[in-house]
Amino acid sequence: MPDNVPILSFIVLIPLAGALMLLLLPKDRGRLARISAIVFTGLSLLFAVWLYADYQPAFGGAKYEERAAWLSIPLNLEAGLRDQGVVSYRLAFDYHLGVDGISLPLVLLTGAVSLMAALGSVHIRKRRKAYYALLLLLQTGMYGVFLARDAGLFFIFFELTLIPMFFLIGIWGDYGREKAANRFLVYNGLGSAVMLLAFLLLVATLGFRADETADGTILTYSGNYDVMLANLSDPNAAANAGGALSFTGGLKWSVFVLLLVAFGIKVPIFPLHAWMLRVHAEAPPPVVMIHAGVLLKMGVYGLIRFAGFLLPAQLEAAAPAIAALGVINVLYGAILACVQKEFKLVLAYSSISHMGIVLLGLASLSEIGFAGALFQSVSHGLISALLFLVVGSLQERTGTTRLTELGGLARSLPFTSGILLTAGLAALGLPGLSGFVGELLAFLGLFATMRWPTVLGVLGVLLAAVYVLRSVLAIAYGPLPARFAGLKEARFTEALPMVALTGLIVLLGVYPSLLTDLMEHGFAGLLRELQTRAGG
Amino acid sequence: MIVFHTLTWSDAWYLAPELALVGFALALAVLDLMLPDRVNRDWIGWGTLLGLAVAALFVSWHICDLRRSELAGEPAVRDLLYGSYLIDDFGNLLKLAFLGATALIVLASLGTIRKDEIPIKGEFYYLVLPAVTGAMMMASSGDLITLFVGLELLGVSSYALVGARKRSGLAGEAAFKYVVTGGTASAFILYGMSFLYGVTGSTGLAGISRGLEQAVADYRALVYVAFFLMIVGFALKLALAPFHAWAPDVYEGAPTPVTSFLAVVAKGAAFAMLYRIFVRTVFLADAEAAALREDVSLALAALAAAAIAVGTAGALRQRNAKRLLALSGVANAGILLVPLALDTTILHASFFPEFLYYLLAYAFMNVGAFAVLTVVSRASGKEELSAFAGLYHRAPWTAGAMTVLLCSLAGLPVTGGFFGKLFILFGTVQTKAYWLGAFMLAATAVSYYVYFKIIRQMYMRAGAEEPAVRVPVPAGIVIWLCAAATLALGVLPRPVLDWIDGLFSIGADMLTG
Amino acid sequence: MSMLASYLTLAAVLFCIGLYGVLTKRNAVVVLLCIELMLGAVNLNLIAFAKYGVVPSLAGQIFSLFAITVAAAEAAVGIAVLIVLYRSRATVNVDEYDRLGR
Amino acid sequence: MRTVFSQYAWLAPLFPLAAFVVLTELNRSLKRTGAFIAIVASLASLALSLLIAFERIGTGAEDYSGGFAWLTIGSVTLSAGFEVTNLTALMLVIVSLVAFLVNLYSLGYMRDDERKSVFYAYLSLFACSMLGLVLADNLLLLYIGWELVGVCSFLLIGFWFHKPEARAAAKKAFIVTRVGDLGLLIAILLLFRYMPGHALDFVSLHNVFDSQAGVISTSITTAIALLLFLGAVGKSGQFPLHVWLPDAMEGPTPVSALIHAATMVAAGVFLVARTYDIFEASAVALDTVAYIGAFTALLAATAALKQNDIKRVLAYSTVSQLGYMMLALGSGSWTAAVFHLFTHAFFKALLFLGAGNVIHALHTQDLRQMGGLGRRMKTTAWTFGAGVLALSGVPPLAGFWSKDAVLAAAFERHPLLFAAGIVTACFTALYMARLFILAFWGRPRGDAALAARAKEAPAVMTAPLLVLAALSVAAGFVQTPFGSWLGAWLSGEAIPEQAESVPVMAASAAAGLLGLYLGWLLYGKGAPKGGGAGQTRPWPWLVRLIEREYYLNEAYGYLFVKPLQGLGRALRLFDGAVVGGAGRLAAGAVQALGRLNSRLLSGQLQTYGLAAVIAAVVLMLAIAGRRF
Repeated sequence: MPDNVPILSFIVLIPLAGALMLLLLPKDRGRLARISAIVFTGLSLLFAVWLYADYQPAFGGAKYEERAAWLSIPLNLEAGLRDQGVVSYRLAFDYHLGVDGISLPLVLLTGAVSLMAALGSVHIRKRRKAYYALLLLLQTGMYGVFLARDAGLFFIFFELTLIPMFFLIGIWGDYGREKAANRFLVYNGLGSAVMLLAFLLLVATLGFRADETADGTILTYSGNYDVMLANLSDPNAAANAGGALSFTGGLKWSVFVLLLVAFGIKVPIFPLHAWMLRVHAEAPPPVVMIHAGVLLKMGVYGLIRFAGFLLPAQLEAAAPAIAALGVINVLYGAILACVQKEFKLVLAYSSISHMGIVLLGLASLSEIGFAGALFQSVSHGLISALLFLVVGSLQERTGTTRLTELGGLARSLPFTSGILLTAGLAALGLPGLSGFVGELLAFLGLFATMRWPTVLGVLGVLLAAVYVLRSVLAIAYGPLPARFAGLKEARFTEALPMVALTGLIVLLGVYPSLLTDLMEHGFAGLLRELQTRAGG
Repeated sequence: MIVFHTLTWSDAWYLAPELALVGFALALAVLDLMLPDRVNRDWIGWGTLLGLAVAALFVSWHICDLRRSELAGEPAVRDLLYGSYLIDDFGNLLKLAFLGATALIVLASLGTIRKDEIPIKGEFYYLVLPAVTGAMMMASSGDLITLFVGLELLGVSSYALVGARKRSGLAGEAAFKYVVTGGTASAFILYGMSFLYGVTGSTGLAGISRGLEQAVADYRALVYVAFFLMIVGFALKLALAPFHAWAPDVYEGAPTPVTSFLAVVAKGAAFAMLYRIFVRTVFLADAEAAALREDVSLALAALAAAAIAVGTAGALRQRNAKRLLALSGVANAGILLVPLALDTTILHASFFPEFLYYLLAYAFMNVGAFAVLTVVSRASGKEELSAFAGLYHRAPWTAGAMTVLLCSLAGLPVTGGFFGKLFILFGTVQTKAYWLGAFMLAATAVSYYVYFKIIRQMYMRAGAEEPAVRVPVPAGIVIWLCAAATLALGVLPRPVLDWIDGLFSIGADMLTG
Repeated sequence: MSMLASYLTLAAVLFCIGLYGVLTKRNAVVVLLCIELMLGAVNLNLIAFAKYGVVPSLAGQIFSLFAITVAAAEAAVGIAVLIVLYRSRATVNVDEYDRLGR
Repeated sequence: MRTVFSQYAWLAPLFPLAAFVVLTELNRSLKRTGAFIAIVASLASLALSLLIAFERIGTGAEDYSGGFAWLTIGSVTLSAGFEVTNLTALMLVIVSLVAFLVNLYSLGYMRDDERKSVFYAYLSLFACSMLGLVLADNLLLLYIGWELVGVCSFLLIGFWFHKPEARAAAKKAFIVTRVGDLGLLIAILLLFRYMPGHALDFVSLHNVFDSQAGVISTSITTAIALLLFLGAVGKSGQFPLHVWLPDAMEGPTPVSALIHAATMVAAGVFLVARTYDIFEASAVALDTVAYIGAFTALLAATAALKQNDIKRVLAYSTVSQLGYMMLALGSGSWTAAVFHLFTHAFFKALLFLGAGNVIHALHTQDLRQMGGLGRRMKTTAWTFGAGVLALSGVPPLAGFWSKDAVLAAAFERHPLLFAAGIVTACFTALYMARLFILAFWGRPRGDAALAARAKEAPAVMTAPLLVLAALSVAAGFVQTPFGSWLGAWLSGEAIPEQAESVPVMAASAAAGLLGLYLGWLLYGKGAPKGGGAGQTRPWPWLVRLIEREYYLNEAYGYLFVKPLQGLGRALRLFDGAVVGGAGRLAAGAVQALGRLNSRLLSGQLQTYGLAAVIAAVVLMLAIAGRRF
């Protein structure tokens, strides 16, 4: 790749450009809007794949870093500071994009799921222009979250996903859409607020930097992630900070808890999950594909990126608690998924259960566990996207997703049912499909330190079989109600993403190194911190 | 000791903005009387705009003038009449903000207010001028007397403006409520001022500042009484909870442009006065008065928190768009108060940029939002939230602009509202006022719900069948100007803040004179 | 100093009476009058401080002159507003001015 | 001798995999040729397996293994590879042979099914997974194959998905075996944790547990062994997880023959045999295996006595025979277990396929509707008879020799185990006699017209029977007490002649013959002419207990399903009331503040003033309280 291509910016901004372009289209050109949205989505994905092909784990992502000073806000430099030789005193947020072994898999996931969701939006009939514009805007937010290397930028992208989602749920959802949209907004808004507080605390402590220059001292509060990391490992940072807030234990714990809550809402961690049930149930299926497929992973990513890397001591100390939360998530979600009557709710609780395994991986504090958490995130993203793709097809044809009203669809919709069955098997962790690898790695990682939580987590895998089979078989197997006899099999535009996602799930299940090799060195910094702590 | 400073011609030059406004007000009043009835009184409006522009020009001139002196190493402040009137960057920046906001409001009301509703259209326009003059005096005074006169000038003019919809009983009721509340607030402030004068023997802020320490030592109780009374008075003026109850009623009854004026300019001016008095007297006090400063800060912080909480929670239940915006104004007043309630340390002295930046953002988003409300309620004949139903279908561009404005009110990036809040929040973190920051953030989350109620109406409710909303050109310009400015403030706050930072410094602009 | 104290006390009492009146009187005119009473109390305060204060000065008297003028203006506007209101409501009963906020 | 073919062993699972891929991709367009693709693929696997086996029989060939790194994370590498030993070579032959025969047989059995190509796709996938499981060089890969065969079993049980019973049976099979799979998974986690270098391959396992005793503590070893065994219990239908296997008969009969008789269910036995070093390191584990095996054998044999569904009888028989294998394993003779696995694969597949012919002819599985088929379906009857005799342990058929090996091992271990084995042998002969008599002797009892039309199955369905019958008769001679060639070949150690086992042999033969005789007495000679319906039966409660399969399904319903549902409902309430309630409470608090505010905003100016004054007083008191 030519070195000077700002590939990360391309990935982030192409969808935004697409969204703006869509706004200029006339209202009635829905088909054109759809096609251009797919083209823009595909273009972004293309760049992401290019990045994947070019990325070399051994060298990390330094080569792709893009950085531009964006906000550099003067803080009032009063006499007291001037006397100390300070010439500049600022609060800085940069436009800083970067990629590493942790974000790249999620970027790829975003691209894949977004494209499939765009393709799978064929059922969306009303206000297509707006729909696809919002879908593109959402993508910019998601890519941005995974690529931002500045706390402020991260937050902005994080929030940028909020508004499109609100509209996508609220306009194109089911009957309870407005309520769902509201709940989504308020919970996530609260999460963002908490995150912002945590970030500002980080900026005010870890982000503080004093640079001596020829003219005098330059004091900067920076949201830059690299600065924070550098300060973290620099024992003199506290001394340099002068009168700034020192990052003491209590403050660190506060920040950690705040981050846990903020991202825990997104993940979601029990008991912060109430909002996502309604979103799963009410949002249009392609939007849920993105929601369950990518948005939940933003929480995981945030936890790793900020709570993990910046607060390793707290992560270490809180590992048992995180493991406990993980176990609760796994079992609570699984048991509740076993008694739901609405397929979408089964999937919602199943998401909770699966995200619990991610937490278990994080709690392992080992490379294999972290890799498992990340792998599970990607895998769950693909699987839930596939499941909701199928849900979208079924809903369009049968008008219902209630388990009691469905049945025997394998007869009238053999292809779709086959895909559903495959996705279900992937969700219950069948080896050879991607779900297994993530679970296995997480368990392998966690078992070394915490035996019983792992065993309980494994129990969740059993329950996964129960709820998946219960619901999938209720839909696909059994006698076919007469009114579903004449259903039409999936169109090409629906079948294509189904096959593609299935292919990805199988590919990752059979040859997980495609993804795990990327993660190599991704966690190196965090592991080093954890090890020095263990050593000292 | 007593030296009488009289007004000289050169002093008059410094008063040029205010004088210009007064001049225009008088001229327009006379013109309004002489013009025959059939002449469209919109001309008076354009005249008002011209007056505002001229005043703004003078203010800009002053800013450049001060900048020149500063670069030349001279004091960057002019004081008139023994320090009772100050031309400094604090005042000038705020004056520009007031003038700009007023101009936008007047522009938006051109073409939207109807003669059958406001029979005194001419007065309606030119009464704005003395009101702004009052606001400018409040921003620029260094003496309790001038501050009070400015306050009352603004107050009396706006009482009349509130009642401009003469034939509506609601407008009269609103005006009456405003008169009573405003009068009571003035009485409280004045009563507090009298004690401040009594214990220090001076009505000049500089004199008070000099005498305060001794006064605290000798008459602690009286000083406390003075500040307590003033805080109560300002809380009433600023509609800080639980002194806010009048605001929704008055905002609802007033014509929408006036509501917008009250929410932005009148509130901003009250803040200017609060800053003038408090920063100059207690803010940087130490030794004996340090405890006083702490208490005042705490009282202000508590009021801010209460305002944020009550404003946000109250707005949740409002169905009337104007009342909703009024309560949102209560919450925003709380936020604007936060910087003043924070400690000033060596690393945190940015209270004024924090305040001003948010005030600017608040001005744009509020003026814009009220302009949209004017347009929408004109089309549907109601001011309920449901007036916005299906706006996306009826006026997509206006709906888009309103979305930007509401996102800014809710504090979503990348808008001026977001950035302003972020800046203030960073201040709370820097000064370890975590609880206040947390409070702001929690309220922000709730406020998403509040503002998205309107967004929901615009995008998710039927309205496709209703006729398109006609947006008068001036109002359209204002709406889009506000939306664009809101976005610009969010995306690129740096130029504005660099500019403020280049001009303003606490030492020069708030503590001299 | 006892002189000052008694003036201050008187002013405080007047102020409180005014406030009480604003809060309780049902007649709108009386309410407006009570505001004037509060302002009057302040003037008394100012004059007392100007004469018997810690640092007696002319400023207080000047202040009170301004305050009186301003109060007059305010009262004028207040009454004007009340008249407009009375025309549309035909009542001066403050209790009945509650159509806003419903 | 150089291992020429062993290095290509990895191709064995790939042939059927290729067939699976082709069949799923081209499913619509391959109505007829699909089956042939699958058959050719299985034939290729069979050929390769035979070549490998013959190559290894020749001389004491080296074990061959090869593989690649599947997944590398930091310092940990999970590899995927294959290993050819004599045991795996034998299993390869068994699996690919039975798979081929069943593929062939299905050509006739499934001829009219419209989803034939799907059926063949599933069969191919199964063959692939099973061969992969067998060839795996480490536990993780074995686990992958293990799960995949489970899924194929699930898919094939539910092949006729429109039948609610098939749906329920498929679900049950998957979930119940998954319970065992969890044991296996946790065992793998334990091994990963405790094995030096996180090694999971069988060579390292052998080295660690066989020669480096003490590297892993006894308690951990026991835990690992028991958990591995839990996996085997689930897969091989051992008590208490055997309940899925009888229900699994909802699947097409060839599937039952292949998966639920010959191959997949034996995977548990294979697993224990493959990791036998771990079991040998723990006496507790061995005992558990032995007693569970013996108990299962006995329990299932009794349950088989009163089943009226021909396939259910055979299913319980399978469970019982798998119990035998476990018994052998637990008694310390894994070669005996594998030997029994070997012979059982043939005669049980034979019996199922024979039953398939019967079902194909009569369209019923109910024994009470059968009878007198011997005359109309001669080949089936004769081959089936051979299978019955082999299973009953009549010398010198294959079943006799292998069962004798098992009983001999049990005899050495503990008399109780031996006794259970002997009784089971007797019951086995008894229920097989009942089955054979009810199906083939006497007069037709069911739909006369249908019975009259019943005719022998086509050649494609009888040919596999003949092959299997031949093997059932002759396969036992590879290991007799007088020349244990198989045992020596498998274990690589010379096994001395076991002359002292003559009494055991006698007892075993006697038990088998006694069972057959009893069967003839009860159902052949002594059967009431009316069909046995009106007869008063001794011990009605016992009969009912056996008929209802010891009420285990009901017990599990009350023990696991109901509590889970109850817990789920309770949690649903909790989720709504507490978790949702907390959110509502917070929202309610904010709303309450808003409501308070609305109450305040009554329009009464003086109320506003009062509120302000109260607030002012509070503020004043607060300040005063702070400072004065």
